[in-house]
Amino acid sequence: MWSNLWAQIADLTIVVVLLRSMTPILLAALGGLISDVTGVTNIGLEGQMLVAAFSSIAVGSATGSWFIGVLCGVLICVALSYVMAFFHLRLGVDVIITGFAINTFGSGVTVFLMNKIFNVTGSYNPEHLDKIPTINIPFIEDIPFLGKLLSGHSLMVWIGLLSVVFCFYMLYRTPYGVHLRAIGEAPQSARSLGIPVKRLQYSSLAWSGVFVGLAGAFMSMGMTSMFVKDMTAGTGFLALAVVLLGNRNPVGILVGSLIFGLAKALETLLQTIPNSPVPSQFVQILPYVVTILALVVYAIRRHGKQTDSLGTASAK
Amino acid sequence: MTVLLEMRDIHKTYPNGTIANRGVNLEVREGEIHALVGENGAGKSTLMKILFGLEAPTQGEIYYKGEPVQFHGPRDAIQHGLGMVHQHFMLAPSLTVSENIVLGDEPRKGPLHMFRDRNKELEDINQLIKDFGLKLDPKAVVESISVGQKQRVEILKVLFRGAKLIILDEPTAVLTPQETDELFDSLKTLVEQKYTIIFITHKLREVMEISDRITVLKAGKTIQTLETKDTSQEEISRLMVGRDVLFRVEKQEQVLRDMVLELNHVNAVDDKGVAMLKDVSLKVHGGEIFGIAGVEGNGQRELVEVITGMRKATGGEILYFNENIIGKSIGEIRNLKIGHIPEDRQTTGACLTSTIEENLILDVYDHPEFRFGPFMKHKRLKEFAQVLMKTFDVRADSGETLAGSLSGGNLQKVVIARELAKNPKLLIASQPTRGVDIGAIEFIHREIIKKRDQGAAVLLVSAELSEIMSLSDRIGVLYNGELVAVLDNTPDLTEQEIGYYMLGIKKAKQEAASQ
Amino acid sequence: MNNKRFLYLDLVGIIGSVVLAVLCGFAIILLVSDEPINAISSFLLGPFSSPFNISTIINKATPLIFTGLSLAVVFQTNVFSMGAEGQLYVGGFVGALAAVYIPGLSPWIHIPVILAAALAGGALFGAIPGYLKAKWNANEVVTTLMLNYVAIIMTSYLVNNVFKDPKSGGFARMKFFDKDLLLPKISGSFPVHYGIFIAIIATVIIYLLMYKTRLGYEMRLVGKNDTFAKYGGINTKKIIVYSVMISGALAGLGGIVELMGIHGTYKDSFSINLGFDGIIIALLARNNPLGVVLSAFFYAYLQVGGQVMQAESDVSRELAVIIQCLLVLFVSAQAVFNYLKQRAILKQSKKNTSEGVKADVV
Amino acid sequence: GGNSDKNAGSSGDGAGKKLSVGYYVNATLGDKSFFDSVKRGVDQAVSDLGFEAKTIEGGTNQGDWAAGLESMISSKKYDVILVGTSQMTEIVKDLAQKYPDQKFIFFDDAIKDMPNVYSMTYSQSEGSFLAGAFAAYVTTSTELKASNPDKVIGFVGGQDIPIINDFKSGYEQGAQYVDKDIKVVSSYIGNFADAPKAKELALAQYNSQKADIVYQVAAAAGLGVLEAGNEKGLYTIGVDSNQNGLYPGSVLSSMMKNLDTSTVRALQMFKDNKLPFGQLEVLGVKEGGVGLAEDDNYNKYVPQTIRDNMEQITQKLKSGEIKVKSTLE
Ligand SMILES: Nc1ncnc2c1ncn2[C@@H]1O[C@H](COP(=O)(O)OP(=O)(O)OP(=O)(O)O)[C@@H](O)[C@H]1O
Ligand SMILES: Nc1ncnc2c1ncn2[C@@H]1O[C@H](COP(=O)(O)OP(=O)(O)OP(=O)(O)O)[C@@H](O)[C@H]1O
Ligand SMILES: [Mg+2]
Ligand SMILES: [Mg+2]
Repeated sequence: MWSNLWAQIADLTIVVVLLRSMTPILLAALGGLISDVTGVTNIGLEGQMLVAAFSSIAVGSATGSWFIGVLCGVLICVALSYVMAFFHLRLGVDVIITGFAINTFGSGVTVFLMNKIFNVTGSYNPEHLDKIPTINIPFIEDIPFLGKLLSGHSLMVWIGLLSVVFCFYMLYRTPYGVHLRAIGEAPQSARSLGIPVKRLQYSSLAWSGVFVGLAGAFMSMGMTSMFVKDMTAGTGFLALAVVLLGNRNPVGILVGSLIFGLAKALETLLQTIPNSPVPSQFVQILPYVVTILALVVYAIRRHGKQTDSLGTASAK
Repeated sequence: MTVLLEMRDIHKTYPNGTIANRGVNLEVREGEIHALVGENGAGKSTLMKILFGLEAPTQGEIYYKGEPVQFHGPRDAIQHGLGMVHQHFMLAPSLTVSENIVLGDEPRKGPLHMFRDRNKELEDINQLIKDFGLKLDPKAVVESISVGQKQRVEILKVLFRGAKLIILDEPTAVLTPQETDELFDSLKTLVEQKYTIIFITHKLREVMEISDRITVLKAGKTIQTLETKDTSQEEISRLMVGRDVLFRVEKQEQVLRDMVLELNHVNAVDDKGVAMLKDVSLKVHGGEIFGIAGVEGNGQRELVEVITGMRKATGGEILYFNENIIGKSIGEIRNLKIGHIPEDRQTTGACLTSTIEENLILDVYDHPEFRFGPFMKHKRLKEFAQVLMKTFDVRADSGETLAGSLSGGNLQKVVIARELAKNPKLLIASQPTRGVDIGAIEFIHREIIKKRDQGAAVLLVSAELSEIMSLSDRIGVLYNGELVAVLDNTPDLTEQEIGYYMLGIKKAKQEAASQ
Repeated sequence: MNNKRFLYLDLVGIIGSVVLAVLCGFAIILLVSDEPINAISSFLLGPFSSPFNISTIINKATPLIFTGLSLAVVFQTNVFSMGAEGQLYVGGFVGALAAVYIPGLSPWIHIPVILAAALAGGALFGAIPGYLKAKWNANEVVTTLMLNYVAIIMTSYLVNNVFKDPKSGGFARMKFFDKDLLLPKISGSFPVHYGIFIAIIATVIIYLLMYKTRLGYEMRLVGKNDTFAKYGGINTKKIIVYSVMISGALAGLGGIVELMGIHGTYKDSFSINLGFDGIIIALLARNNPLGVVLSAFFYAYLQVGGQVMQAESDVSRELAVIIQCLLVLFVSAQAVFNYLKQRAILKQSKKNTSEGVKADVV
Repeated sequence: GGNSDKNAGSSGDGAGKKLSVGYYVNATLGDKSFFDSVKRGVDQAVSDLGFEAKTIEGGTNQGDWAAGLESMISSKKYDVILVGTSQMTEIVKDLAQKYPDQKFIFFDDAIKDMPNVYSMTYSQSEGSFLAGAFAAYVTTSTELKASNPDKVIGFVGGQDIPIINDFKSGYEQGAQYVDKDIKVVSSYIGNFADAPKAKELALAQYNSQKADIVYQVAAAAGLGVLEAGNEKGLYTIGVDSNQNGLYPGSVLSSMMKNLDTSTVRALQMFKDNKLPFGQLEVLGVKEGGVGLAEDDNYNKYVPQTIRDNMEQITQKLKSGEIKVKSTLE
């Protein structure tokens, strides 16, 4: 069984699977990150993704354009973010409660609308769908190794990777991003300089909606071409874990998503090994166990750097 | 001089019902340094927050340059040329010095002015640093710089925005005397350049030294505005506290008892793992106050933490009644009748979101007389807290008031009450009067002396040299993690002399240091 | 200050927001339903329309009380555990093993043994993230979320492959517990199982624990300010592990009570979201154990209302779920009563200052 | 869900009131297979037999089911209640005892000797046997363009649980029956919703294990498997209801549990007062309870030889010549 696995690692199948499995987590985690840096932890990623997945495929199939579909998915997801922001920032609902409510809402409303609009229950797969295109790079695709590595991935995979760069630049190279980070860390300080804290938190949630929307759209129009109720199946929570695992910065999130994606890819490959003596459940817990291990290793390293003392008791 | 600012009949009620201002009037003239004084909780910070647009007044008017104004937020105030240095640092710890300074007004470049112009940012800040002669590394991350440097960042924030009226809310509370002097020099330069300054402090000496006029607040109301040259510390303090305040500390003749604390060649590292305490040896006897002087950041914090078990010593021994206490847990050390007034009452010394009672019972809640199996004897504990509040004059509605709603001085009294209630044989007091009003300072000093007179050993750490000199029997000076001198506090010992040691200019022989 | 004076405003606020939420829900129902009056009344009144429905509310509230308590305890220690779901599975599983595989005990001994096993199972499983947090400060949100998956998948493996009742058919379960190990029901027409009493007892114990014992004091201090707690000599790491273990034990107890009261044995994936609902319940209750009971009943009421509405009218299940979400959101909206409170405070302070009443703040 | 068709149905008024049937779904609708299939049967009974019907979705929380069903019973609105799956067996037994006047039609698991319960089960292992044999013919076929010479077929299940493994076991038996050398690669998604993961698993089976046909038993998530087959230009077998039309030419057939027809059949018998309460009927291939979907697509895309072979096997199953072992007994 191991030789088989090695073969797939060697021929880069694992990389292809990894990139695909990683992308929705990466995008959703970036969305989670941007609101998290402003001190608003978005637990509603799961529900938002579902809504985006549904609305993008609904619009995409109606208009026949993946682009319009994705765009609408993102816009609707942003709108949902505003609803969330309204409840949390304006009405003072606990952010965790808001998040869970959005999750439940997302699950319910998609099924409800699917029923009302398409008169189907449970899943919707349009006959003709313009999927998010895959990018085949001429010439490179013919080079044996490089071709498989670089060519033939969905556009969204590249968007996901570019989003990391985008988020990095936004958070560290624009005043706006510095403001976002500042209000998460020292809201009083930002406020005392006239930075509109709440308005920025609204906008950060909107950004959250953008990336989560892309993640959702990828699930229904890239990874598959259908909407299945609750198809996110916990991806939003995994993304939340990645936000925290990635130490709240875009590069860390990329690393976290890679670790997670790798574990998922390994799970997929291990599961398809014929007559494997390992029970399927042991393989299924792999991504979760790997995440815990990664976190613990990271925590131990960080812990080792600190000396034993009460935290710095400086006034803020 | 023309009147720059006038605040008339300002009222403020906080959302939780606290009435902080109840009819304050303030008039500030152009180009003056106007001191605002008053007890803890008198409403000084609140008034300034209102001026700066951070809090909306419940009632009242503000005139700026003769015009009625309403600042709907700090942005408004900043645009009108106001700047404020807050009582507590308003800095984002993980951002750099320069990022903090320009926050909200970043130089921009690129399409749509989308990106930060980091070169210009650095240029501007370096220029500012040069202009005002403040030493700072703009690229340093704020969480890694010293308290004094943080204060400079705050001032630069204001100057960067071109403020003409600068509000400084207790800027010197955390500064060393040297840093204070530097700050005052800068302030004088600013005033010469036609800046106007509102200055809040509890240190009347500073008020007398630097201000032109003084406004005294009490219980949310203006008591009086005075010309500095026509008044005295005594008069101001009488206005503030409503009675005469004793500035001199009355001490009995010293009766030296057994040795309580002995440190032999103690070493320790700071949070970053750098050696911070180097081979420190000292002895404190019962009935003695041993003062530790030194510029902040020279190992005082580490010294206190090592003795109280909050930090591991990397070498040496700490004897308490001849028993080595290194390796004991914080709890075990506390149970040895060692009292500890920590330098930071907001996070270490008190739990602001707990009630006063819960803060007071920290040491006794698991003593046999207050417990019943796993349960606490609530009634007894309540009585205990009640008694403490009374003896230590903690002014609050009830013991169930949240500690966080107490003013600085009252909160400190809670800490002191708790630490003294256990009749410590050794009291470690770190910056016991920082940010506390003069009435409370007087009280705290008296309590510390009382302990000494009752035979306890006291290790007093303070950045306030005058405090050290007026309370201590002997004075040790920490410089760069070493105890460079141990001096008897005789009448002919001068601040200057100690200052030399503090700055490392002079160093006593090692034998003298370890006696 | 005078918080008690404003208590009535809290009540007014809560009622106000419920009314607001209900109005919002009505608006939706009016839009989509052909029989809105029927739908609304079955949603609001349906849960109380029969002893059977009332007993359903109580039975549904029971496990929620346990998970709500479980989370209220850790949240008070400032540990943001999301692990009740996994702990509930593990606790239920271990308890069920004790129920099925310990032979020949009288129920009087056996039931306590089962409960103890569930407590221990939940507590030990809860100890893992607690230990990781205490020892290395590993983020508990991540560890608990991941451990939930581990718990659910591994218990599923065990019940499918090791402890399966051969007679369980297409979906694995253990052997049914002996009849006398099940929690009895109050009566046939009012089938509330005795789990609710265990839940009430647990609530009282947790209330006493949190507010009357030394450990509770320590836990709350650690939660509010762990620097202060450390300074006071409290072993904060130990406290964190304790609190997470207590939390796990409560979740585990919730699991076994649900099994002994409703299912009669351990069934594969028997809980959907009880642990996560507990988070909402604890937060709604502001982590107050007594509040947990109220929130759990409120939440159960909403769920039963949704079910009744679905059964009695043309409103679909999804819509009922959406309306429940709205209700939860509005009820936890603090802004509404903060606003009311503020107005009252301001009015009062104006009166105070004009009358020249002495400062009530020092 | 939950739409009551009170005004539907044109026949059978005249005398007295309509018969009403309640369908309790111990899940939510929308898997495009199992529960939906029964729902179709119910809908048909409404339009063709003049029933009144109401469907209630109990949701995925098992703790709700007993109470949900009981409240349905105690409303006394229904002449007969349809409910199924082995997860409900004990609950229905209890309630049937408690409410002896309520009639139940119980599907997909056995309840015997309850005078007010009629139960019917479907032999998924027999049906899957057909699917396995079919897959074996496909993978070794020389006529089907995309078939490769490797004797590997795939199976993607929702969860590693007994009911799914019963499908799997029948599938393996069928494949082995045709050719002993056939290898079955099986993977589990871990739930019944994660379509992307289902697709990923199927792709891995196609790409790395050289499977050319995959049988999915994963409710809604299984649609991901069908899509993977279509995308690779390879073959799949649908499940529960006829999914051939989803990707014609790629979904070569579907293993149907004919819950809809048997539901209509049972309701018809109920209407005629002929339903044998207290009894269990096992609906296998012979009884038409399970079978491959042989529609136009099937005839169009599946080579004649394979269809002939399948016909033979079907006959042998019907005649009892082939016996399929179920792992559930
Ligand atoms: N945000 C707030 N919410 C509620 N009460 C507050 C708030 N800020 C200050 N207070 C209360 O208002 C009163 C006045 O506080 P303020 O900070 O203005 O005093 P101060 O004169 O600055 O005191 P200090 O000398 O200690 O700085 C105090 O009783 C304080 O507890
Ligand atoms: N939102 C609030 N609610 C209640 N009390 C508050 C609030 N914000 C600040 N306070 C309290 O008001 C008091 C006055 O606030 P301020 O910021 O002026 O500190 P302070 O009392 O002057 O403290 P110190 O003098 O020790 O630095 C503080 O004790 C602070 O804890
Ligand atoms: Mg102040
Ligand atoms: Mg083949």
